[in-house]
Amino acid sequence: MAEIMGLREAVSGLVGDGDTVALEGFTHLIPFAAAHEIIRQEKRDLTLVRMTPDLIYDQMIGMGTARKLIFSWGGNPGVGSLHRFRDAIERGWPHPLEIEEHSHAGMANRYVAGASNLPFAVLRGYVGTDLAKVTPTIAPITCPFTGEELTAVPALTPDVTMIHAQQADRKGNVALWGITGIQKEAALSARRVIVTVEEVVDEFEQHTFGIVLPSVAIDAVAVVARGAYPSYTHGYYGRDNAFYEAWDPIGRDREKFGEWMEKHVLGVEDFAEHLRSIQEQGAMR
Amino acid sequence: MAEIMGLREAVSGLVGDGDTVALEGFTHLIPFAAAHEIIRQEKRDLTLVRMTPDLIYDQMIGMGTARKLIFSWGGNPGVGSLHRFRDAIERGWPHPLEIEEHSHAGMANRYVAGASNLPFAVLRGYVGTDLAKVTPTIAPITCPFTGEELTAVPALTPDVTMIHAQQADRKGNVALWGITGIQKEAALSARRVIVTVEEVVDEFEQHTFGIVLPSVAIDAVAVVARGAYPSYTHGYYGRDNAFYEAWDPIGRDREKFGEWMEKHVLGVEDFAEHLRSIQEQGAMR
Amino acid sequence: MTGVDARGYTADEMMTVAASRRLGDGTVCFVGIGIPSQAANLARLTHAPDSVLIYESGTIGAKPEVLPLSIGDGELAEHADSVVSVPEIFNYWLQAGRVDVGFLGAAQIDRYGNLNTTVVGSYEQPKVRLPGAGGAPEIAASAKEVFIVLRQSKRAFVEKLAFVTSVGYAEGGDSRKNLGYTGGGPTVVITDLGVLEPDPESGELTLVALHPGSTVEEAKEATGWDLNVAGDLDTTEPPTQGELRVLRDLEERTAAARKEKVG
Amino acid sequence: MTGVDARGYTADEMMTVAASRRLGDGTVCFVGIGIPSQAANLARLTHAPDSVLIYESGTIGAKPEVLPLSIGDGELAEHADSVVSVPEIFNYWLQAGRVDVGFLGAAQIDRYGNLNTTVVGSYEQPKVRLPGAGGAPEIAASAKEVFIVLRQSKRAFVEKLAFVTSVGYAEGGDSRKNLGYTGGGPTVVITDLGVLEPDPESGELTLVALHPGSTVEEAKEATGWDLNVAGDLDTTEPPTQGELRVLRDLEERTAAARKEKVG
Repeated sequence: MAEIMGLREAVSGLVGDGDTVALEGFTHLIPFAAAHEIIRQEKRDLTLVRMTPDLIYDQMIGMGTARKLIFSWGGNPGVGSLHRFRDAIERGWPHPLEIEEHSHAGMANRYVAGASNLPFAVLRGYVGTDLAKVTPTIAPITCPFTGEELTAVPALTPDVTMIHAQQADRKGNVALWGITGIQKEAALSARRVIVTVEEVVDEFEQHTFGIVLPSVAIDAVAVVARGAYPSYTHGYYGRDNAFYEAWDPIGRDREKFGEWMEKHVLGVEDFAEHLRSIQEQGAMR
Repeated sequence: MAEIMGLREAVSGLVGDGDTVALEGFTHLIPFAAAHEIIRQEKRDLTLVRMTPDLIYDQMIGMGTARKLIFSWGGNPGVGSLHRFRDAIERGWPHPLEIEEHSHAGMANRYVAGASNLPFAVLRGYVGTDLAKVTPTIAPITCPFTGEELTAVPALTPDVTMIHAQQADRKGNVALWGITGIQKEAALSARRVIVTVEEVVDEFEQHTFGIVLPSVAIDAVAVVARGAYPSYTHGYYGRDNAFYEAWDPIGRDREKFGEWMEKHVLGVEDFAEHLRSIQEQGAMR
Repeated sequence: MTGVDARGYTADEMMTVAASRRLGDGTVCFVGIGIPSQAANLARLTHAPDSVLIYESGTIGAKPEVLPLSIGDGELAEHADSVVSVPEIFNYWLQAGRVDVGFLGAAQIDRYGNLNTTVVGSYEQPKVRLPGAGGAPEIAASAKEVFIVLRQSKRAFVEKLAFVTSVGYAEGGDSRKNLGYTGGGPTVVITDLGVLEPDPESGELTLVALHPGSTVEEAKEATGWDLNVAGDLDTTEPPTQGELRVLRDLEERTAAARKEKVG
Repeated sequence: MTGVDARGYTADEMMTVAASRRLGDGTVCFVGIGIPSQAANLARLTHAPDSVLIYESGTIGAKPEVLPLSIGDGELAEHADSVVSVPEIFNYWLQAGRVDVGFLGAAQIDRYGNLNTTVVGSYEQPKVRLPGAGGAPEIAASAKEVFIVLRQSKRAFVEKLAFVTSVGYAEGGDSRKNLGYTGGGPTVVITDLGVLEPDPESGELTLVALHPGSTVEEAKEATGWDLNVAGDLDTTEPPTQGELRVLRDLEERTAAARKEKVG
């Protein structure tokens, strides 16, 4: 059963150095607050997992949090490159970053296998691509009925998955709606699950395509209003596209990046203060 | 894109003798109207697929519609046996019925594989059971990464899947809510899809856990009010438990069964007339 | 056996109550229809309000007011915490090891807790064709533990199953482990006469408790193999007035709903 | 090349319009972000109102008012016919063969329509690390046909890809077929200079049309291999006033939304 607690407590209790950690979100509901807490607590040697590593992974990689990245698309959506991610891969700064690279379909099915307690998933793909050459976690598999050859990929089973959602109820059930992406599988494939939510409610609203993650599948729920900012939370606030554009020159420069992180992430107590900090400074406008 | 048309036209145009046909529903939304139309049109040699064959499969089997049954649980839920199903298996009446028997988990994953255009699915199960001995569509498969041995089952790809749903919109998108069971996978694994709905609406209601099958995945939508009776349609009408109990003595007796089917199914024009017919006669109370 | 006797409750009521007591609060329980569903809901309405009942139709945290006739009754979805698809229930919940207790009935059981719900007689020419496997094989395979509840009789407790639908301790000893299952297997069988538990070594079911008024002889007589009996045989506490009241209320509400045309 | 010239439209506008025209009405189109998304939405807002746009975040039948910056913008879910999970989009829709057209961009392309979005330089020591595969490999594998749109230059149209992220006609001839893919492969490449189509036998891209004002020499100069040119070279119809109006309106709305802080 999920316990409703502070984010700091959740991260310090459930995330360890060296863990494999997935913070998922497909543009929507990206768990920025959770990532900042990991950075503030100076977790080290993490293997980060994500289909679409974006600004928060750029920040974690740039701060030296990650030893390895398992991913399928790493960019600043609609803007361009993740410069900290590129700096780590192209020039090994702040230290070399090991990568394990898949396609979206492969990553999605790896989470499905993990959530299903199967060691592998089967799909049609990778054949003839160079991914199959550089990524060892891609193997052929033969259908025992038809003899057809397909592709197998191993399950993803993160030590910890962190996601952001709209609402929790008082028992710790969590409701998400809008684009829910891979969050269900990312959560259910993990050993431990931390969810940040906009608010705790007595009863969930009705939303077609809404999903509810039952409390028993979650370890900690932490209330963090605007916890997905600058990404968006459907029904709560929109995406701050200007932030994503403003990130480009910051992420591009090691020094600027370091100062920004120092001031707005390490130098604040929590995410609420982070939001005040970047707002007061007009830092992202 | 789905065409909105009459059920008679949909069945005569899309269901052929010898087809593999799945009519799915997990107690909820069982497509009774669709099954009756198949019986009235005297389709023959069908391979019927269903996780939980119930009264409508009892009726189809008793009327000689089916050559083969692929299933995982055949009973009258909460009441007892399906007597026509038993008569066919135990005594070959009206003719022998070939069976291919799986577990629910196996059937569910077979539909998932079919919907995914994969030739097989992988699960943990069957090992050590006699199902693995009597059912040839169960085979071992080895994980290429861990060497672990698991079980493979082949995909289900019905020629036609028929389901019942609450609503369609004018473009032929279909909305279901409440317990939606295996309907999505049953529909998406099929070559042709017929959906009966309670009504056509301008805009769908909001329901958490609701799903929408897009029009492009459907061939025909037919409006049949109370088309799942005596099963239920969440938000429209409840399950007529008395009908299920009243079916037991009818299904038990070949002659009674024949008369009932003659009078209430073959002898009526459509499902609306069927409902009037059993109501007028107090036939099921 | 089924009438209310001088003690003020039936043997079936004793069985249901004894089964319900096994379900700890907060337990995630995958519930089969029939007596398992009755027992699980009795537990939820008495000592285990925070148990999470899962039905194979996809309802998680179901809180039915009346007992469902089938695994897909609307009643189950109405107040559930979540409703998911059937593949998800089997893959993401059961196979994933999220189910603490699988609660099953059966037509036949053998000394190792293997179950038959498929046929009586031969598979090809069955004397009685039963409904079949349903969700049971994978519940038996993957739930952390399995509770089995069924009436004890020579027809049900057999030396050799006509068909192994769901595996308990297979052929005993390590044979279940060798099948690679992730779940722990049956930990208790509750009947109308008493309670059986597997021997920790051999996996063979052993009579460990009798319900009030039952005897070892009755139990042996109702078992198709030479039944092992524990040295320190317990006696089940009879149903309390509270348990009986909740159970009978539940059954009355259910019977009323069953007669009523709901639609 | 990108300024509005005497003709009243830019080369990029010509490319987007030419690409949009290829999308037939009623088509199920799996849309990549950027120019593909622009072209697909232009088609939807002009001649193909019943096209069904799918984005990999799980939106089916998306009808964005402004162009999404990414594949998961809320805009996409708002008026979609259905929203499903990412595994469903890839397994039940793309892999299942429900996608008529996969609409892709790329950093590099070779003569057989193979695409690179992974690295420039070596994989281990990349000169430029690009974002990576995303959904492209399986779109290229399983869509019934693939439209590719990218600006033509020697840096993009290369003799040999640094990395094969997504397969077109592989090494030409039957080599794609032998990979066992179920989708048909690329049927057209639309650039800012003209239109290329694969040779039916060899699979090699051949220049089949030039946009107004472009020349064969320009196209050859912007291609890193010896470009085949069709004998009967077409000239693309210039964008109509209607197409330009709709495209520019869409871009204006998008630019406004992009500046605005939405939350």
